[in-house]
Amino acid sequence: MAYVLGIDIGSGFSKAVICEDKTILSHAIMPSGGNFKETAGKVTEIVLEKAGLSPGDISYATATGYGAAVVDFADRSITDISCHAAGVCHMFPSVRTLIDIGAQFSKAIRLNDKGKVANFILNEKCAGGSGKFIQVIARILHMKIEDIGKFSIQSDNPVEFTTGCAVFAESEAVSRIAEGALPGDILAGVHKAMASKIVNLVVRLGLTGDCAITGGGAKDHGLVRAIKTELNTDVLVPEEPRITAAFGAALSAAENIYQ
Amino acid sequence: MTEQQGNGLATVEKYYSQYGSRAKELKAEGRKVIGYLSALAPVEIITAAGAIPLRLKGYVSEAITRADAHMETIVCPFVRNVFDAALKGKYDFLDGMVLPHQCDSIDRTNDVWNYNLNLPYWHFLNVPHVTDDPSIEFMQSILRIFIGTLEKFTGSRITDESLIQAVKAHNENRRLMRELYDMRKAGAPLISGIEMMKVLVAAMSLPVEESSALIGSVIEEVKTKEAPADAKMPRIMIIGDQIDDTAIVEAIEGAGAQLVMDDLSIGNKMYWADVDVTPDPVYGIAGRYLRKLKLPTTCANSGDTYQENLEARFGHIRQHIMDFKVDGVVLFIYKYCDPYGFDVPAMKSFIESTGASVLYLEDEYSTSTLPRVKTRIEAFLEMIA
Amino acid sequence: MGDTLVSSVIGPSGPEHRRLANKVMEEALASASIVFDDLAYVVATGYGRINVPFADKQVTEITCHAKGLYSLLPTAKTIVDIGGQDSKGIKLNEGKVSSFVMNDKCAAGTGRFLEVIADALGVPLEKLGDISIKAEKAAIISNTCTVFAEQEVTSQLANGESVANLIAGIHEAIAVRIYSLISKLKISPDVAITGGGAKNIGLIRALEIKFGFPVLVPPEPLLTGAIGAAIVGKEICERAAGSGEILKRSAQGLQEATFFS
Amino acid sequence: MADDKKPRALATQAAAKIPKFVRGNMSETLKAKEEGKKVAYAYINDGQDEIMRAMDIVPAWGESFSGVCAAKRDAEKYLQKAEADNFSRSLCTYATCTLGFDMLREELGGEVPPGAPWGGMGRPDMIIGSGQQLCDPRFKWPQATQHYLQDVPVFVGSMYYPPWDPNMDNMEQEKIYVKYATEELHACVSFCEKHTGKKMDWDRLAALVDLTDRTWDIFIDTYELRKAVPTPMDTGDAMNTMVPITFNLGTQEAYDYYSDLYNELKQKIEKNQGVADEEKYRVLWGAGLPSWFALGDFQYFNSMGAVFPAETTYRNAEKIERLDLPETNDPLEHIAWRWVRFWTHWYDKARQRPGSIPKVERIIEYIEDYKCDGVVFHSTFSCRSWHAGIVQQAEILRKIYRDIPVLIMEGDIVDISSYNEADTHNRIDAFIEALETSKTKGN
Repeated sequence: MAYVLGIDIGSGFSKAVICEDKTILSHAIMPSGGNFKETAGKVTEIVLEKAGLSPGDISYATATGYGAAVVDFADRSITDISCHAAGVCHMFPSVRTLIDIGAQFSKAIRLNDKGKVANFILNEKCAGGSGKFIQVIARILHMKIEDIGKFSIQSDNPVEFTTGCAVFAESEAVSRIAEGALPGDILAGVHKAMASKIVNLVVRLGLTGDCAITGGGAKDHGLVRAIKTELNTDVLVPEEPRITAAFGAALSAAENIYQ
Repeated sequence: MTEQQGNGLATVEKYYSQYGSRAKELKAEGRKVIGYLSALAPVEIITAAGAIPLRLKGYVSEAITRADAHMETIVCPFVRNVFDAALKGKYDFLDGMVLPHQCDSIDRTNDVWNYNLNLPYWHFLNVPHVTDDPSIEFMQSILRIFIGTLEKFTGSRITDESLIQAVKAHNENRRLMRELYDMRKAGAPLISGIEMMKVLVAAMSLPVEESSALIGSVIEEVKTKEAPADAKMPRIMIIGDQIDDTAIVEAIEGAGAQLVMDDLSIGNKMYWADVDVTPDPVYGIAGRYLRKLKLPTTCANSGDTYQENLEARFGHIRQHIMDFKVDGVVLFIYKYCDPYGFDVPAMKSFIESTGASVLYLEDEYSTSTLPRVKTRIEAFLEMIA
Repeated sequence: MGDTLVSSVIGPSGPEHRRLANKVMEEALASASIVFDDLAYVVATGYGRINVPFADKQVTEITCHAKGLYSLLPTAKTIVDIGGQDSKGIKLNEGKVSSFVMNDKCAAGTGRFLEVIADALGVPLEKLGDISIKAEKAAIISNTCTVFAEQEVTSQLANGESVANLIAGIHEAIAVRIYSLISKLKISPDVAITGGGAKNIGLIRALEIKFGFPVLVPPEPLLTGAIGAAIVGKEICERAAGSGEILKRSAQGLQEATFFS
Repeated sequence: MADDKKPRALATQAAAKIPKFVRGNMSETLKAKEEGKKVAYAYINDGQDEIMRAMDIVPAWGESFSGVCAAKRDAEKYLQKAEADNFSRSLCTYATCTLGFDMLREELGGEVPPGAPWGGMGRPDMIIGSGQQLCDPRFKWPQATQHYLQDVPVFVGSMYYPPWDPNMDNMEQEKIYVKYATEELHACVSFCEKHTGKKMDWDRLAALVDLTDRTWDIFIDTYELRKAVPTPMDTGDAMNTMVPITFNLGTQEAYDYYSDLYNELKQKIEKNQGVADEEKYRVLWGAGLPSWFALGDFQYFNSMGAVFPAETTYRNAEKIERLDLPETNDPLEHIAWRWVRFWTHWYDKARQRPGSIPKVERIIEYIEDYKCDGVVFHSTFSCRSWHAGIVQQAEILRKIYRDIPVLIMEGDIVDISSYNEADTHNRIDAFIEALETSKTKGN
C-alpha cells in the first residue's frame, strides 16, 4: 500500500490531499497568503497529521496550481487543468465538460473518455468571470463569501450588471445600493453576469456529455444555480469542489508509482 | 398615419420605446424588412427594392451576455452590443441585413454575423475608404452588385425610375429633418435634445414616407409650442458615431445644458447631405455616400495641404458650431474605435480653434459608466459656465 | 462670514451614502457646537453628492478640489487628485478650472489599485508608503489591470521578491498611469497632490521622479474637496447678499434626511 | 514549470542575420538625405513596394520600428507620449508607438530623439498609406501623422479584394476590384512622380515586379521545406525571416536572402536537424501577430518539444502559378491581380466545404500539409484587423474539421501591459498536456 500526496497551491487557497492508492485519506485547505513556500509546507504538515503519517511515508508527491513551482519537495508538477480533469473523472466518470471557477481564472475543460484534457479554454484577460468578481462585491456588502449563495438564491429580481470589470462592478454595485437595491438582488445580478461569461467559455468549447463544476466558485450555490439556468442543463458538484485539483494530482502521483 | 396629426411626439415616444414595432406590423402585412448598420448604407436602394430599411441599434442598458461566445471583446462595443441584441432575438423579424464596410470592427466580423444569424438575405457592402474618382466608379460597381443581390432576393427588378423615386423620397425626408434641426438654432430651442434623439431613433425605424409624415407632424406640433423663456444655458453639440439612446443626452440636459446640435451617425450625418438626382441614380448615390457624407472612415485627403484636408474632414463641424451658436462640444468616442480614435487630437484642436471648448470622452456603449460620465459632463459645464 | 475652517470630520464612505452624510454632518456640527439651522448654505460634492438630501447645491469634486486647493496652495497650477474610485488631473487658471482629465474605465492608477494590492500583501493601506521607501529596487509590475497586477504581485512574492520592492513597484506602476493621464493637461508647476493617495509618501516620491520636481501636498489632503465645497457655498451666499436675492434652500432638513437611510 | 529565462536563441543562421537587415532598413532612412533620396512612411502589404523601389524612394516602416521598440521593451515612452495627446490606449500600438516617436522628433526639430532603438527613423518626405482592406490604421495612421508633420504630403491609395460570400461568385467581381486597384496604383505613381520630381522608369518597374514574383515563389518553396520531420525551422524564426518579404519586397537582397535560407534548410534536413531537442508535437500558428516583447515564448514551446512548422501570419505570399494570374502588359495591373488573388484563391475551396470560410480552409490545408497536432491563435488587444474573428475560426475549425487541440493566447504587439508571463506559460503547459492526450488517443 503506497501513500501519495497531491498539493495544489492556488492564487487564493492552497489544498493538499493524501491518498492511499486512489482513496482519499485526508485533505487540508488554507489561504495561500503571501508566502507560497511556507504555505506549501504548512498545508502538507496538516494533511500528514490528519492522515497520521510522516513525510517519509509519502512515496510520491505531485504539485499543481499557480504556485506549483515553489513546492520543492514535489516529485513532479502538472497544470491544475489536467489535475481538475483527473480528479473529476475519478469522481464522475460520465463528465465530459468541466467548469473550474478559481480566484483569478475560470476555465472550461473538455475531457476524453479516459479523463484526459481533450481541449480547454480560459477566461479572457479580464477577471469578470472569475471568483474575484464575487470577492469584490462581498467586500462592499460586508458579507462572508460562504453566505453569498443563500442570499442570492432568495432573489427573484437580479440587478442587471452592465459592466464586466470586476473592479468597476464595485462602483456599479455601490450606486445600485444607493438606489435601494437589496443585497440578494445585487448578488444574484453578480452571479448572472459571471454565469453568462462562464457559459460563453463553454459555448466556445462546445458543451458535450455531463457537466461538472469545481473550484471555489462551485461552493457558491447562487453561482451554480445561475450557471445551470444559463446552460439549461443540470451540473454535478463534488462534495468538496476546492480539493479537486489536489485530488487529481494525488491520482496522477499514484499512477506514476506504478509506471 | 393619420392618427399622428398633432401628436407626433407621442408617436415618436411609442416608436422610440418599442423600437422596430412598426416594421414588425408591416412585416406581418407581407412587407420585407432589411436591417442595416452604419450611416454608409444607401437606404434609397433598399426602399427602391420595395423593402423597409431598418437601422440596427443596440441596447445601452443591457449587458452583453451572448456575443462574447463568438466575437472578441476588442471589437467596437457598439457592434458587439448590436450583435448581442440580434443573438437575443431582437431582430428575428428581419428578412435580411446589410453590413457596409465602415470599419475593421464590421469588416472583420462580417463572417461572424452571417454565420451565427444566418438570415434569408445577407450582404456585405464593400464601401471603399478613399474618395477619388476611381473610388466613385468602384462605389457605383459595388452598389450595382448590391442592387443585383436585392433583385435576386425580392425577385423583382429595381428600375432607375424606382431608384429616382426613392432618392427623392429620402431627400424629402432629409429636408424635413433639417427643418426640425433648424428649430434648435433659437436662443431657447422649441425641441429638447432628448426629444430630438427620440425623433432620430423613431425616424430610422420606419418606411421613408411614414418617417417623413412623422417628422412633419412633429414639426407642426413643435411650432405650436410656447417658446420657453430664453434661459442662459450652455449650448452643447455632441459628436460621435452611433449614439442611439437618450441616456447620454439626459446626462447633458439634466446637468443644466441644452443639446442643440449633433454630428452623430444617426443624426446630422444622415440628414445633412442630399443625394443629387442624376440621370444614372447610382452615380448620385455613390457621390453622396462617399463624398458628401463625412465619416472618419472615408479618407478625404483631397487637399494638397494639411489645412485643406482638415477643412474637407471637419469643415462642416465649424459650420454647425457657428450656425447653432455652440459653446461646448462633447466628443463621445467608443473604446476600440480606430477610425474615430485616430481623429481625436486633430478634431479636438480643430474644434478648439473655433473657440468652443471640448470634452473628450472615450467610453463604452453602455450605461454602466454613466455615473462617471455624468461627473465629467457636470464638471465640464461648471468649467465653461 | 469669515474664511476660517471651524470644524472638519472625515468618515469612511460606503454603500449607505445618505446615512453617512448625516453622520459626518452631525459630528461636524457637534465639534463646531452649532446646529444645522445655523448653517447659511450647504454644498455637497464627491462621488455621492446626489445622496446628500440636506444639501442646497451639488457641485462636482473637480470644481471643489480646484477651489479648495487654490485657497490652501495658491501657487498650484496643476492638481492631481488620487481618489478611491478615480484619479483626476485639473489645470488651474487663477483658481478656476481651465481643463481637467479623469482616468478611463479602468481602476489602474486609482486608490482602489492600492487597496487591492495592500489587501493581497496583507499590509495596511496607510503603511504602504513607509514600507516602499525602504525598497532597494522597485519590482517590475507589467500588468495595468488591477486584478491581474494583484496576481502578478502574489506570484512575484511567491518567487521571493520582497514586499517593499513590490510595493515600490506598484507605486511606480500607478505613478506611470497617473503621469500619462496628467500629461494630457500639459503639466505646469506647481503641482499639488490631493485625495487619499496624497497621504502615501511612496506614491508621492514615485510621482516626483516622473514630474522631475517636488510636488506640494496640503496638510489634510482628504479635506480639499469639502473645503472647496464650503468656499463655493460662501461665494453663493456673498453673491446673494450682494444682489439682495433670497437664496433657494433645500427643503430637506438634516432630521428628515435621516429617514432615507 | 521550469521558468525559461535563456536569451532567445534562433534555429537558423538566416534568422540571426535579420537584426542587421532591420537595422540596415532603418539606417537607410537616416542616410537617405545625404544620398539625395526621398523617404516615405510606408505600411506593409500595401502593394506599393515595387513602385517605391523603382523610384528610389526609401520606405520607413512604422510597423518595423514599433516592433523593434517592443522587442527591446522600450516602447512605453512613445506609447505614453501618444497617449498624452489623447490617442487611446486601445488603438493600434504600432501606430501610437510611432506617432509618439514622431512627436518627440518634431519637438527636437526633426532630430532623432536620443536613445531611439537602432538610431530610429528619419523624418519622411511623404507618407504613402492605403485605404485597403488590411486595416483601418493603414489610412487613419497617415492622417494622424500629418497632424504632427503638417508639411509632409500624404497619399492614401486603395486595394480592395472581393469579400467572402458563399453565395456569390468572386471571379466576376475580381475584374472590378483589379481595375480599381490598378487605377489606385497609377495614382500612387503620379503622387510619387510629383513629390520626387522623377518620372517612373516602367521597364525598371516591370523588372522589379518580376523579381517580386520570383521572390514570392522562392519564399514559398523555402517555407515548404518546413514540412520535413523534424521541421528545420519554426515560427519563432519565421517571425524574423518575415522581414525581407515584408519590408524589402522588390529588392534583390530579399530574393537572395531566401535562396540562402532555402539552402540552409536543405542542409538541416539532410542532417536531420530539428528545432527542439526532441520534436514531440507539431503546432500551427493559426492566426495573430506575435507579442514582440515575448518572442521567448516560442522557445518555451520548443523546450517542451512543441514546434511550429507553419504559420499563417506573415506568410503573405503564394506560389504565383497557384494564383493563376491573367496576362497583362501593365505591371501595376499585375501587382493588383497578385494581391487580389492572394486573398481570393482560397474562396473556391471554402465554397466546396459547407459551413467553411477561406481563413479556416487555409488553416486546414496547413494542418494537413505540415502534419500539425494542434493550433495556437494569438489575440492582441490593440489590433482588430488580424484578431477579430479568431474565436469564430476556432469554432468553425472544430465544427467542420475535427476537435483538434486549440490554444488562444492573449497579449499585444507592442504594449506589454497586457502580458503576463506566468499566466501565458501556465496556458502553454496545459495546451501541451492536451496535445499529449490527443496524440496518445490518435494512435
